[in-house]
Amino acid sequence: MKIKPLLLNSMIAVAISGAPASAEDQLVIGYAAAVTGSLAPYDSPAGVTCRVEQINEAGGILGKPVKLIIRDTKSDAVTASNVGQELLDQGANVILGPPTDDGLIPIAQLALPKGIPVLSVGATQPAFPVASPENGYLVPFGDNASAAGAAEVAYKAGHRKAILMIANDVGAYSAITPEYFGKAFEKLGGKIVGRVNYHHGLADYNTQVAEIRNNAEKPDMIFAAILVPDAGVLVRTINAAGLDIPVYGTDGFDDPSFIEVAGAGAGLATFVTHGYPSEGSPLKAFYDDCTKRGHNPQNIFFGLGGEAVEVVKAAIESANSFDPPAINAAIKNIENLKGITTGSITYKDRGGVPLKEMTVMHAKDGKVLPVETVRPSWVAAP
Amino acid sequence: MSNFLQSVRGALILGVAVGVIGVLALLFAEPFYQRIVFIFMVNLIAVIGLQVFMGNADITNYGHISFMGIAAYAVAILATPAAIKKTSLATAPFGLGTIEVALPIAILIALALTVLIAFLVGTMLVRQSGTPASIATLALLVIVHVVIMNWVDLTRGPRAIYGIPVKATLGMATICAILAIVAARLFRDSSWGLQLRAASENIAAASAMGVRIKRLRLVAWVVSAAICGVAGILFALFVGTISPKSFYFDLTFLTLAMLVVGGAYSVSGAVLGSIVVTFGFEIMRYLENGPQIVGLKLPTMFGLTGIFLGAIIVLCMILRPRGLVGDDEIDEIWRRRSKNRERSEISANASGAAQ
Amino acid sequence: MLSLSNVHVSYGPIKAVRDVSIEVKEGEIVALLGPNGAGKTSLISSVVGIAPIASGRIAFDGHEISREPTEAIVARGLTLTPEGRRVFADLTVGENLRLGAASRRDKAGIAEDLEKYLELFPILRKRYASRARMLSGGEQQMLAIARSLMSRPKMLMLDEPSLGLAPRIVDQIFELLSSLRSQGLTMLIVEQNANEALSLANSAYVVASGSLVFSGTASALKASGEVMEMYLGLEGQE
Amino acid sequence: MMSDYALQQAFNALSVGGEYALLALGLAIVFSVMHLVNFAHGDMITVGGYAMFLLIMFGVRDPFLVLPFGVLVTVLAALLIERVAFKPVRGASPTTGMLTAFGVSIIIQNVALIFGGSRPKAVPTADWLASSLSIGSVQIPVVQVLETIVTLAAIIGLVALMRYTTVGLAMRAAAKDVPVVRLMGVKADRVILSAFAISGFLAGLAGIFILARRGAVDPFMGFAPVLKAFVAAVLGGFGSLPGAVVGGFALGIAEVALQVLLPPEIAGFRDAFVFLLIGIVLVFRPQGILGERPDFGEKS
Repeated sequence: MKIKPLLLNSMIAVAISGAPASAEDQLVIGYAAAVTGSLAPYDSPAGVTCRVEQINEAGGILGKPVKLIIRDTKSDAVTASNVGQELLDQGANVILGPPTDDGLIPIAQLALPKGIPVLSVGATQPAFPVASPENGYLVPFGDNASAAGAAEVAYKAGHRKAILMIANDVGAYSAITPEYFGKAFEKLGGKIVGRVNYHHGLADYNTQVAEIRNNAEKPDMIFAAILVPDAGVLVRTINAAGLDIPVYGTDGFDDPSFIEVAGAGAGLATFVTHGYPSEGSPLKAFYDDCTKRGHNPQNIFFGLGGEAVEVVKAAIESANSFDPPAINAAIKNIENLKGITTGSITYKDRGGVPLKEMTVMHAKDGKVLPVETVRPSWVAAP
Repeated sequence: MSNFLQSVRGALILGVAVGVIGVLALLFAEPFYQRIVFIFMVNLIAVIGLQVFMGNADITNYGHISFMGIAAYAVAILATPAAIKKTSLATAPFGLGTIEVALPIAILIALALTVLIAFLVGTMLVRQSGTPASIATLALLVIVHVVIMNWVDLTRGPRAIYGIPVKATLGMATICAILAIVAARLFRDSSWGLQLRAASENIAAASAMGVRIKRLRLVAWVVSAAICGVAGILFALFVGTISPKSFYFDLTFLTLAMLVVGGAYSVSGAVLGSIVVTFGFEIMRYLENGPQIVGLKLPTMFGLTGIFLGAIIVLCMILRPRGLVGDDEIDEIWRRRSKNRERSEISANASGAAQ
Repeated sequence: MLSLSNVHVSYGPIKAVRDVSIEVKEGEIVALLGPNGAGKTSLISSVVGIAPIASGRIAFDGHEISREPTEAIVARGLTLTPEGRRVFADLTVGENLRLGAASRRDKAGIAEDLEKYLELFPILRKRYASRARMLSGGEQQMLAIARSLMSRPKMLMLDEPSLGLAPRIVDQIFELLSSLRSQGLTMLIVEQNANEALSLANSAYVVASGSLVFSGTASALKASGEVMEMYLGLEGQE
Repeated sequence: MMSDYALQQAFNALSVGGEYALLALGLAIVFSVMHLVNFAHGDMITVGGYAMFLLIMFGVRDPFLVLPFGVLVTVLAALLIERVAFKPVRGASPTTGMLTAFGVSIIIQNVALIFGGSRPKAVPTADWLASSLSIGSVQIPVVQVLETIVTLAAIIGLVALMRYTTVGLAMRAAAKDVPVVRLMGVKADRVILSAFAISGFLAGLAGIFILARRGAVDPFMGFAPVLKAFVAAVLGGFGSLPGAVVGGFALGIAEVALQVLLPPEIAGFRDAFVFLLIGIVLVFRPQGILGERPDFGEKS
């Protein structure tokens, strides 16, 4: 008997969702987010929600409140494309998407007929805008750019011989980013002296560390586009093995659990990420205000979530319209927008991958702190 | 009525039910719900494919999704426009990066490849039975996944293949589902299916029939793989983007749950299980978004669908280990019931007369 | 001591035993005879709760045990040496015997019994550390009986103790059983080998196709040529 | 130089193998007694891991409290799952049991997801655990030394338990013939609960080392290890305890050897080779390295 009210309610839900808000008079942001599943750390519904709350409190966009609809993709590509359609049905005029290209590309394809722009909050794979050139955008920089940034930082620090850590079982991030790094590093004059394969899951890196130690040509650095907790385990194992080789990486390291997992090994890591909430920075202000509102800024993707809304807001205000194609066109023209995580964002002539300043982070005395910013001069083609 | 006609009639009852769902969705549903129904049809086809082997040979199969993956990847690699492949699959071996195969031919090649691989794997697999055979199918799932993940030149590895022509429609999926139902039912009721089922129920009979059982298992395995291949092809041609994750444990468990909930030993079970689980899933998905029910705001509880999936498997195993439908097809159960009723009426009349 | 009244045993639709009543008095040896497939094993399996009884009542030592789990029945002092011996092949002789005493807590008593049965079955002492699978059929049967005795039963049921053994060994086994009788152990022996069993038993029951066809004293059975011939394939002593 | 490297990798193989052996033993002991392929085995580690995480959150940092607590919770989780999910399907077909286990596994993962979130939670472990010993020019992490020692101790303890205690004997016997074990007056329930308690204990031990290495818990952390343990158990011969140990070490050695010997371009295929090995073993020696050929005559 209990099932009946459930069924009834779901029917009602169907009926309600069947009445899309008119897209012309209001911004409806649909967010197909990886709320659960393996990709959840790289998406931030909370960050997006918080920025929308802030904007609505300040009077909305073009005087109209912003409506936000979030659906879980469960870190699954098909569910992502399904909820993408659901969000379109509900009248979204902008879509924010999940952190991988296999979820983003179908959504962009579905959104294309109406000219609706699709922005990734967390995805850094430049393949997305390449596959969806009309309406696909990254909000973060691309992996090719961050890898190039890391290469410049490493080269500047005097490193010349790098080992690449490669994993094929987690996604493009861990498999392809090291190659981007390799290209940039060799362009600068460095040399890739070896590649070491690893697997996510069991988190035992002793075999790999022994391989690094035994590499024919001694490396003076390691590059890994590795996710937490493995990022911490890797440096911890290197440290435990008594090796003193620095590890360079990108935003996969950027999670508060990294430093705790890494323990004494944290000091080996240097990584390039999207930003840092230093005292007085817009990101810090954003975090503080959101914390007051009851949100919990878990990691940098919280800031990127806010930034995604910021990009949309800027585009609508410059287009002075809620019409999706107009918004889409306006995003393509954004230049030097002041972001939340970073000082400036440029989409103009960038093929959907923004030009941003990156923050270089290094761990010291139990804290990960920014040491400098970098804007790579040469970036490998995606 | 002859057995053949009876099977066809039984299959048509299910086919009509599925057809009604498809037609209703086509006529009335919004695009989102049409997508849900499309994916339901794809899952249904995979579940039916799974049933053909699991239900008849009585071997739990974890490997069926790998055939979906193989077929989906094959059609994707063949049919994606060459212009897109230039950026995405430029380094593909055998010149696959530059050729573009017409869709019908691509589909045929994909199916043929799936059947070929299924046959090769099957010749090894049918030598096992029981738990070892299940483990072998699990190994197959992992191996196919690892190969897709790592043969980067051919498959783009962990990255998605995109730009696959989006040609599949809900109507096509519905028709394929109905055809799959008919095929599975005919196989089940064929003399091959009967022998297989008899053998799986009785070890002595199985060993007496020896070699023949292995051959029949192989047939069931290949038919099963072919049907799953159809599901994979529809999937690729609908979503337009595929990645290895789509064809791994998540989908395996989902389809397996659908089958065991409905009942692995009949096609009716496969259909009913798919409907029940899909419907339950959608309700859970609605609930976990934290909806407002009669003025009461429920908390968002992402993870509910997962718990639902696990719970429905466990409960079903505890309460109805042979599934909602049990061992017989729905039409068989109906027929038996009406016969029993007739018989009890007759005996009631008879005893009444005796008094 | 043990009484079965109107016991039915069925496996799904198959009825293995129909309406059987049996009475075993303390200190008595009862033979349960009948042709292969008559339902003897089903019947005594149901007594110890291994086979499901469909209806009827089983009482042991004044307690109804028809619904009790096997281990509780064993704890009451009724045990069964199953057909085909079923010794634990991978365990040593000693381990088999220790497991036989698993329901007991009195360490001293266990050690005492162990010594007693090693005395009674010298071959088991000799093969004490070997795996049970290394034993011959007769030795395994002795082990199985000794293992049952280790639980210090008040009553022992034996299912086909002579099955598949050479005549010389069968004699040995029955000698053993006879010496157990002299110690006052109550026994119910299921046998196809009716002559041997009847030489030992006080009373006898004969089942055929699941139903009781004879009950009475052993000598009455021996005297009943018809039953002997029809169901047991033996000449009666007229 | 080369020999140092070989020695180093040999030690890695030993400790990885030890971990697989611990987990495979847990799977095998449950399988041997009740023919259940317990895919939820890895999720007990998850439960124990979260228990330790919570205790640390509440400010208890003494490893001599945290670690036993984690093992205890793992054991209790194993017992609870047996009661709630596996007892009702006792005696059903192996397929039913295996699917039930998958269901349980999915539930535990998603409960952890709802209450713990999907992000990994750091579980700080003592720094000495992350240090390493130098033997000559070979560096051996303390975790590995401990793991190898604990694995060996657990195996010896288990052998003693199985050989010298009544419940151990009963478990070995129950692996072959449950009804007769009950005829010995042994409660079937007790044997099964003991098997689950032991498997939980072994999972708890393995869980400590997994946690010591990865330093974080997440809802899906149990899945990859149990898959490996499963492979190890199959290799060794499902249900055979010595087989589980041999299979565990064989898998550890095979994995490290493949990692070292395969050129980096195809090293990613490692797991495919491992599972292919399973397939080959199943085809040509379905009973595994040490398992016995299923003998239909023995039981029925």
